[in-house]
Amino acid sequence: MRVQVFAILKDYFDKEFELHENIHDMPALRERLIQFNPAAAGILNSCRFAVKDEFIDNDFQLAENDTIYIIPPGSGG
Amino acid sequence: MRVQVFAILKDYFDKEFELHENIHDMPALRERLIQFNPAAAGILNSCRFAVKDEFIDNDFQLAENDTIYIIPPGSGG
Amino acid sequence: MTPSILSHQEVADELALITSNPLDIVGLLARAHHPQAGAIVLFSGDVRNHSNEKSVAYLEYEAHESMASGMIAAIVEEAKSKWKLTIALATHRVGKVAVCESAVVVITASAHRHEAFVANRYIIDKIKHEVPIWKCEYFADGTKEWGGNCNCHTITGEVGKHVYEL
Amino acid sequence: MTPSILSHQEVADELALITSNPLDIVGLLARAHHPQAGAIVLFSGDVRNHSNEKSVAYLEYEAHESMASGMIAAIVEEAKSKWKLTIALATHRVGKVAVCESAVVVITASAHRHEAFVANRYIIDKIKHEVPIWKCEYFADGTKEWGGNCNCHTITGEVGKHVYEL
Repeated sequence: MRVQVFAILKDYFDKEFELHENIHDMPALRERLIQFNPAAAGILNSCRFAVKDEFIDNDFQLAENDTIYIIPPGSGG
Repeated sequence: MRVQVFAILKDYFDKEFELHENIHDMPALRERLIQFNPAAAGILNSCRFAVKDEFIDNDFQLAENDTIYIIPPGSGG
Repeated sequence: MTPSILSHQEVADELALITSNPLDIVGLLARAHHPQAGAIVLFSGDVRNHSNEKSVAYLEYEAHESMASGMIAAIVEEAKSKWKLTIALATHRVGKVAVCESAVVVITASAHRHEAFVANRYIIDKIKHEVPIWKCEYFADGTKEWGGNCNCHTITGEVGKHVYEL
Repeated sequence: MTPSILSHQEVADELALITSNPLDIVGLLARAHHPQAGAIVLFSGDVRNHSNEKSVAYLEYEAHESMASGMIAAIVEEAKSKWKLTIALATHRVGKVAVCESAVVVITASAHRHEAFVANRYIIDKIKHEVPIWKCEYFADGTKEWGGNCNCHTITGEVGKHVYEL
């Protein structure tokens, strides 16, 4: 699968990268990314994840050829 | 004293007129105007009165050379 | 004489609060960009082509001009200080105003958006309810009707007391 | 071919919801005069020269553009239908934005002012909290800082749930 990150996440990960592992849902993907870079745990826990322009929930089944977008919180104020 | 009216009150009174009577406060002036034109009672009871660009209350003592402005409610909505 | 360079405050002070000229919304908005303002809110009260299900030809606004100017200035200053606005201005037309034209403009600017929104609404509500400016609608059928939609006293029980003060 | 005459709706539909060009506030406002609109509210989110007590050089906005466009369109349509607006539009810049320039504009118009105010605030709050657009502040001292002021999940206890939904 392909992962694309935005904004502050680019300080922790490459903007885009490939993952060739058996990861089937969003919680598993998040755990794997926190293993890669534990300093990103706080921000990753406040992110939403999206596939094909739609936010996904914990149950969404990721496919091998999906691109997953990791969406940090908006600017808010 | 001189009286000046605005807006819908011009359908009931001249825009400006003189009153040469012993009227000393706003309630007395309003009563007198309602006597002149009873059809204006409703609107006069919702108006505020002003002298020298300041709204006056019931206790304000009117002087012979005052100009009194009669201020209907604003447009609101 | 060299042309003077006016601060934002000085420019705002020159603004006609009551005018019989068309409102220059673009010019007003240009005044409102301020390096400390993160949020600008502009309100424009426009003349609609229908009112009470009748076709409107035009509106005419009448004011007690000296009172109205003084009250608008005081309302704007009160809001500016209450919400620490970087910019606050308001201007209201009198005389004939055509459909789609603006009869009143209020602009507020502040560091964050909450204050600019709340202050803008406060200023326009106060102007519409309390300032001695009245509108008369002239309809396409030749009839006219004075506006007097502020019936707050029937609810608050006190002339000059408005629903937003309850 | 004869030039086509576009209705207000059609013009609004053509608007770029995300753009790297300066926002043409005057042009946007010109679209918003509508004969059935008695009230127009415009919000402009401008870049301030200071943030967290540091001098700002410029801002840079990044977006997930296809998601952001779709979400802004949906928020605007939701507000338009909820408050029966005659006009609703929003547009957000991406890329570098200078101090005093506008990063986001929201315009709402309705028959009476309450709806235009409430809907405008609703749209800008949703855009700022929910739409995937991020700002990075570049300071005069050469440092930078990603914005992420929406910490709603620390209050609501749920990622993607915001304080105004409580």
